[in-house]
Amino acid sequence: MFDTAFSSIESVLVVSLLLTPVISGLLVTLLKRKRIIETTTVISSLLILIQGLFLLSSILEKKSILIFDGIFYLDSLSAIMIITISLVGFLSSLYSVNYMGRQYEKLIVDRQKLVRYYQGFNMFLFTMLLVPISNNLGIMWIAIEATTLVSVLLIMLYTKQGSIEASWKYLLIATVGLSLALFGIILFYYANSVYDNSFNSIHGMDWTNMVENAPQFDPNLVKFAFIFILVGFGTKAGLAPMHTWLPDAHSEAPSPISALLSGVLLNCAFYGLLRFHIISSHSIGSGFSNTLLIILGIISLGIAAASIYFQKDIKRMLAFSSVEHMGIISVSMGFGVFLGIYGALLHVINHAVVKSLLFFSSGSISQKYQTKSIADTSGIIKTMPITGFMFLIGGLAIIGMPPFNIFMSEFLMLSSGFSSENFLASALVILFLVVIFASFGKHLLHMIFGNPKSVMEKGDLGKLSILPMVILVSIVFIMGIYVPEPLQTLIEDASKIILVGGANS
Amino acid sequence: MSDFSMLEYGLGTLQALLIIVLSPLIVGVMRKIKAKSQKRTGSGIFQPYYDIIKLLRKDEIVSDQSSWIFRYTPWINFVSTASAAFFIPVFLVYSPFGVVGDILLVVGLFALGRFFTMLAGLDVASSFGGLGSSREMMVSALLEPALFMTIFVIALFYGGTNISTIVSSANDMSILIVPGVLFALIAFFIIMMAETGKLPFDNPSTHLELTMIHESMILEYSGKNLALMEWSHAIKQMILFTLFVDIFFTWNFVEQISLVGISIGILFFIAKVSALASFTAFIETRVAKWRLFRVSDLIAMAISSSMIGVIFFFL
Amino acid sequence: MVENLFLICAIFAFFSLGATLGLLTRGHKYHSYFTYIPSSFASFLTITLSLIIIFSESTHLTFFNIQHLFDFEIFIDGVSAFFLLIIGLISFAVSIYSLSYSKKFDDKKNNSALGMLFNVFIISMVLVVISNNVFFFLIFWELMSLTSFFLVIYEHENKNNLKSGLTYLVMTHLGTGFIFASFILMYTQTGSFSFDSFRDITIIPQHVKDIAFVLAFVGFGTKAGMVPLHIWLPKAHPSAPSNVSALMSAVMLKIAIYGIVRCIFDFNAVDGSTDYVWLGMGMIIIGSISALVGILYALVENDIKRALAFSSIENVGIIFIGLGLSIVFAAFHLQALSVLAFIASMFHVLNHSIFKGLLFMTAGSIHYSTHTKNIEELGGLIKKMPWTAMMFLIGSIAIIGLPPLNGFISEWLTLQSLLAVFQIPSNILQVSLAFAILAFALTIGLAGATFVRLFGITFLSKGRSTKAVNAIEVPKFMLIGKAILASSCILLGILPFIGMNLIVSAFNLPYMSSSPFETISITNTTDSNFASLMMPGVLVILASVFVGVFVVVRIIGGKTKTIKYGTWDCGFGNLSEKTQYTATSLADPIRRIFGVFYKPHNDIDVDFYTKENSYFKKSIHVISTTKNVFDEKMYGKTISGSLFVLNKIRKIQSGKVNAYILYIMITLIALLLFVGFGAHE
Amino acid sequence: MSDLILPTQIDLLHVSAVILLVATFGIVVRRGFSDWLHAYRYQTIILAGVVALIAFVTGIWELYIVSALTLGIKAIVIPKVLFYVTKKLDSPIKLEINPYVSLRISVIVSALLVTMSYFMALQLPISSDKTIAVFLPVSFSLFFIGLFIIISRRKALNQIVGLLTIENGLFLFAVVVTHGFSLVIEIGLMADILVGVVISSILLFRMSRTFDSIDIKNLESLRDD
Repeated sequence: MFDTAFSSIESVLVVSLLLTPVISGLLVTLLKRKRIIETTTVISSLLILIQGLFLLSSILEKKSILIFDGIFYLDSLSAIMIITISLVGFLSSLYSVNYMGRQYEKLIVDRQKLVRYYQGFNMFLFTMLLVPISNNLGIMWIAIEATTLVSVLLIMLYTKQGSIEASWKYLLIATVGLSLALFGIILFYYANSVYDNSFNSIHGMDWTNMVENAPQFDPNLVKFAFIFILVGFGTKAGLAPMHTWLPDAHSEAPSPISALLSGVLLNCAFYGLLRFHIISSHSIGSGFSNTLLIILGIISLGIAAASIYFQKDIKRMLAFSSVEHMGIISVSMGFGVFLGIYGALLHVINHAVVKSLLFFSSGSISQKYQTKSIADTSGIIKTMPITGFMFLIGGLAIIGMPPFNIFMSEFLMLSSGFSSENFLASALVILFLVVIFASFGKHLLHMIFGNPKSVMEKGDLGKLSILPMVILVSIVFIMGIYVPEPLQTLIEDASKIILVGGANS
Repeated sequence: MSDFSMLEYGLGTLQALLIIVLSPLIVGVMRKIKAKSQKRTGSGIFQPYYDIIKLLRKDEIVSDQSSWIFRYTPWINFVSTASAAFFIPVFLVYSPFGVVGDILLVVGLFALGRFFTMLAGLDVASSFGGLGSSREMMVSALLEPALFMTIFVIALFYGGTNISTIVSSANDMSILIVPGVLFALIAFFIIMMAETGKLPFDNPSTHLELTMIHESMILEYSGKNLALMEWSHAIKQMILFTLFVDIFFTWNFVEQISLVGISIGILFFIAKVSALASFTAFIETRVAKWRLFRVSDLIAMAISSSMIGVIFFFL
Repeated sequence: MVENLFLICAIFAFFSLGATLGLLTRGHKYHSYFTYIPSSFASFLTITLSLIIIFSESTHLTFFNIQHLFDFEIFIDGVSAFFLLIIGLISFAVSIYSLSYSKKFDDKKNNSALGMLFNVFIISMVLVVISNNVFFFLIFWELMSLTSFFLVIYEHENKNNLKSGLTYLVMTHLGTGFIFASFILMYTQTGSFSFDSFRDITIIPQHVKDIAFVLAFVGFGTKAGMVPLHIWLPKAHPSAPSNVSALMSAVMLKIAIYGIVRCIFDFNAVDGSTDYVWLGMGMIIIGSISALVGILYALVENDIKRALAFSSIENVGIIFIGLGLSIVFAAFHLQALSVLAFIASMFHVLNHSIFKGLLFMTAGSIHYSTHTKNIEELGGLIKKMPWTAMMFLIGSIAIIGLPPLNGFISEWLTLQSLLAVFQIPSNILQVSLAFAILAFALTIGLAGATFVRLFGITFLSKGRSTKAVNAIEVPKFMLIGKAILASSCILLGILPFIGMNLIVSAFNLPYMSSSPFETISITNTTDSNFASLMMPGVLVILASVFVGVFVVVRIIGGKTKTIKYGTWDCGFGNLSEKTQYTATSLADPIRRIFGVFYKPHNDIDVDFYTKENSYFKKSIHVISTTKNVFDEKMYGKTISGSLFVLNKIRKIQSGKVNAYILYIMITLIALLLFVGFGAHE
Repeated sequence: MSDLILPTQIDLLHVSAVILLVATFGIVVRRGFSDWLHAYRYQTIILAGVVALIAFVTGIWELYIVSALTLGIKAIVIPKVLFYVTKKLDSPIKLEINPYVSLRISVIVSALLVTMSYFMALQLPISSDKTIAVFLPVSFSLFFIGLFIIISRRKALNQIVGLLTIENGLFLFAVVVTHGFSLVIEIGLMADILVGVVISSILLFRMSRTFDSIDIKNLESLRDD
């Protein structure tokens, strides 16, 4: 079997992609020196990024790759995920060197915890990479559940009361949600196996297989199942009102991990949702799932708008803005026209970039000010000019100010909203966006400008903390007015994959 | 504007000069009539001329707080007001300078003069001047709508804001019977009283800070400047009277230019204006100064009557 | 075409040069020269470009297209060129002004940011005017807002500036939302993001267009400061450094007007059909209200820059009146009148940008040398800074529309087109427009009062504080900058046809006049002369009268001498600066009459020598306050209400994990029921 | 395949279904920590039996392994871990004192949930052979009662048990409806559950150390107001 398996270069790439974090995790466990484990992690994540880019190129040429007789399946959609994961993963590993280094110096974490951190980091990357690659939906589910467990471990790194509480809630809610999702998966599986009476065959749960058989599924069953899927994966993807774990977990985790959680993990869960969205679109037309997506998305936007205005904690505010943006993605997906889906996928990337930028900068800021409270943080631009500037850019980008990248995807979303004649939804979205704009802007201005409360020495926190932000900011600027050609084609292919189902609605 | 002969320009200038020169006379006439109706002898009707000449000859005292605004205001005021006289037909149905500007320009020139007068009132650091300017600000601001509404009515009825057009078409049709114009007339009369600082708006004859508006602005003036101020005030009044009679009592304009016709026209003009003046003076002796904040009621009356005029036109 | 492209590139090159140098040479001795000389060059080039395009016989259009995800098209026709001219002219003057003005911040802050943003701000405005694609239009539009926002909060140590900055940002974003909605609505019909497709009248159904126009009007109106969406304007403009507030008030508002002209006149709104009467009337009504409200608040304002900002609202209102009239006339096939009204409003656009720029720069100079914007503390500046006073006087005479300056011309034209409404064949419209005349006239009157107050209190009589007493005249560059605009005020006033020809050929309207010395004449239905105006003639008359009276006075009066003496004090002695009229008391009568807008309130507390005897007062303190009805009633209520709701919503994050799981279950069941019912249908 | 089922087996199915429900109700009605674990263990053992039965019926050999795994991990290892935890907990009282919903009412609610799940089973368009007909509603009720336990109880341990009940419900559902997943996935699931339990017991330790109780009323500090 293996000689056939490794015949293609992609299979090698995939395997190495999956093995790299595992190996580095093992290395970290074995040799416990601070410097070394840091470098190992950074290098491994860099390798992951590079392999991801290679995979991307090969996917660009041959639209979809099916290897290990259908355990792993990659198409443009998963390529987008992989690229996002590996990019943010690399940058946050780079950032963690500085961030965790400081925590280490401040004796907030000891050596052993540092080791655990980097182990967790690598495992986290591994599990997340497994999600978009796996073709078998059961494995995908397991991977997503695994991400929960690993990230809980990472949140549990500190023994503060807050982190205990956050991780407990996160564990409980996410697991419950995912069990709902599993329920849905089983139903889909049943529907599939009923169709070609292939009970208990490993391929019965393959996405490719399901998509093929989708048109023959029993519509009511599909509806029933999709609701479970939506609620389940929606919980993990932070769609309101199942988002409740999100602000706690994101605010209590170490900043690099918050970046990963917000920027990538949510997208992974949403990816799972998308796969089933496609199946159900194939089977009963996209109208049904689109409506649900729009409803949940708008609820998320509304709740995020409400919560951001009164927010007192920087990272909680950012977390709620993640809820908002997941809402935007799902609404934009739900509009179900090419432009909207394109916008949604673009938004996945943009949001990942901007949100990790924000989490990095806020991490440095809260380290500098030694508080996460918005009220006590002011005059950043004076105390730490570069970080402050980055934070400003990130903030302006996240509230959808041109010429930054988020604006483009939101522009696409709203255009699609109008052109698909969901006027009410679009109007609501605009309303909530303006509210969020006002509230977030208020906090942003207060934090960045004005004079700092207490006198503190001027200066940023080291080059390694600045470097990732600089990279991200440059991406933000570039993507603001121009999406690179390969990315365009990639996103277009992915949108086509999703849109196919929409044809018979 | 080349379609007028040199003679006509001469006549136009003559009309303007008539207004400028005769204006103190009208003041004198009014004073005389007031005095008579108050059972006083009063001074002769040429007294204003003597006053002006006397003042022109006097040295002047200027406040050390004041700036060039204060010093040049009389000139600006006089020039703007006197230039307005050039657009007013007196005995001809038109003014050859009518092409240059219309009634709006006349209003604008008045406003220019008033603007500087108010500034001059503020320029000397006394509280009197400020008081005057403040009240003048209010009155003029409120007067503006009334004025424009009236102009609107007139423009509606006589097809233009160009004074020559207005007067000539007014001359063509004996229009007095139309109610709309009647209302315009009432409005215009009120405006005239307000603009020229007559009772019940303003009482120039008492230098009592409770009553005065215009006088308190020019309180600091003396000599030449005072003369110019007084004179330009007289000219403004004359122009308004002339406009009034031009528009509403349009008989005996000179049809074809001849010496006799012109002299008759001039006589008629003087007769008309002095009649109007005496009527005004008569009214003035019959009313008392109103409270400042009731002045707005009068102006509102003017506005509403001109609005009614508008509506009458469209009905 | 090509040389135009070259010019455009040169403009960008110079502006960006200014921006970069501004950043690089921070703290350098000649920093301001490095920053603002390039921008003045660029502005000059902008003027040239616009003039070339306006007066090129061959074609009015310049068109380039750079491919991207969306097309980035540069499209300069007469309309863009006209507004380019405004941008160029004002920013030229302001750049020169800034050479000295920016030194104000030298010791306090690094003004590298100021210089950079200043340049970027101007570029963004230029780009807005010349971009021909929804996406890029919006990007540059928001870039303009963003840079101006940063300039507003430039002195961010002051909390109020931050507040007003936020208000500005939010309001302008709201406006952008409307604009966006309008454009996207058009896009859904045409399926293309390029403005060219929008120009195609045939494919867009009427009702969609109506909605789109209304949305666009609201959106751009927000930026232009139309009541009641104006509240940001009097907050933001004063907070910015004065050179920037000059740009914002004089140019940025005009960019909003540009947007309206683009959408409503270029995208085929104004055709012969009577469908657009309501649109025109709406504009006129809103315009009148804005004019009135703006000037009413300007009248009682003590902060000189705020007062100027309010008067900007007023002037925008006047411009709207003109545009609306033009639409209405066009709807009734009164071509000539429509053109007249349009010219009037465009001329007012030009004029307002000139004198408002001038006035803001003067206000900046006052702030520069006295460090205060509160006119209650000023006074007597005419002796300290004579040239600035002269400029301010010219500016005020122009803005309140007195002859012989440019303001008079545009207001005259507007008024003429208002007076011509009797040609509209509809009584209701005529009567309602009569009310518009009423509002307009009242506005003019109040404007006069406002500027008497501003000039009188600021420059005349005694200085009311040491700040005013120790003031000195500002450096020469600031004077030059102002002089440029002041002289153009006078020029446009005396030879209005310079401006009018510009407009006529920019918007290629009919009725081009040959020489600038011609008479503006409007004929009525029986084409006798309805009204006519010839400013050179007026000037001649004024001059001759002056000469005449001078001679007469000399002949009669002979030589007299003038004696300087103290102001008459009723023999009371030592008049102090306290005894003279204050700004508040000057405006008091009007404040009382229009009390409904201000809710004026006086707190008087008297204390007596002895409690029992209330005749001998020791001291009387009067605190006189006016409120802004729109801020407190409209916005205050709305915001507090919505916050209440939000606060209720966010409570679902209760911290109880059981509740959270319950939400999940409820959502699940709700959706199941939703679908269950859906299935059973 | 229905012809394969002998009457005795049907009775067996019914009996086991009933015992499953009883065990689940046991979790609902009891207060003590250890009682829950006992109940859970019985529940799981029955589950394993059911799986074995279905394996016998359908003759899918993988299901035997699955049932063995269930028995091994879910019925032996996990309860052991949790018993250990409860023993080690510092908190003196190892009882659910005052749940959000009193036990009496919880019983009623769970009964309602059971009926609801029967209706749901009828609603679902799943071709019903005997096994399914019997166990589908049972699995639903396990699922929902588990949810209900999590919602209504204050003790973290109880919530874990609720979670495990949900897992069991899912597991039963999967086995009944689709005769289990493929072996790989089953193992993965088991591993996930095991790790989850381990992590949550670590959390339990930390809780009891920090708040000296595992009552989740201590976990309400992170909220928005």
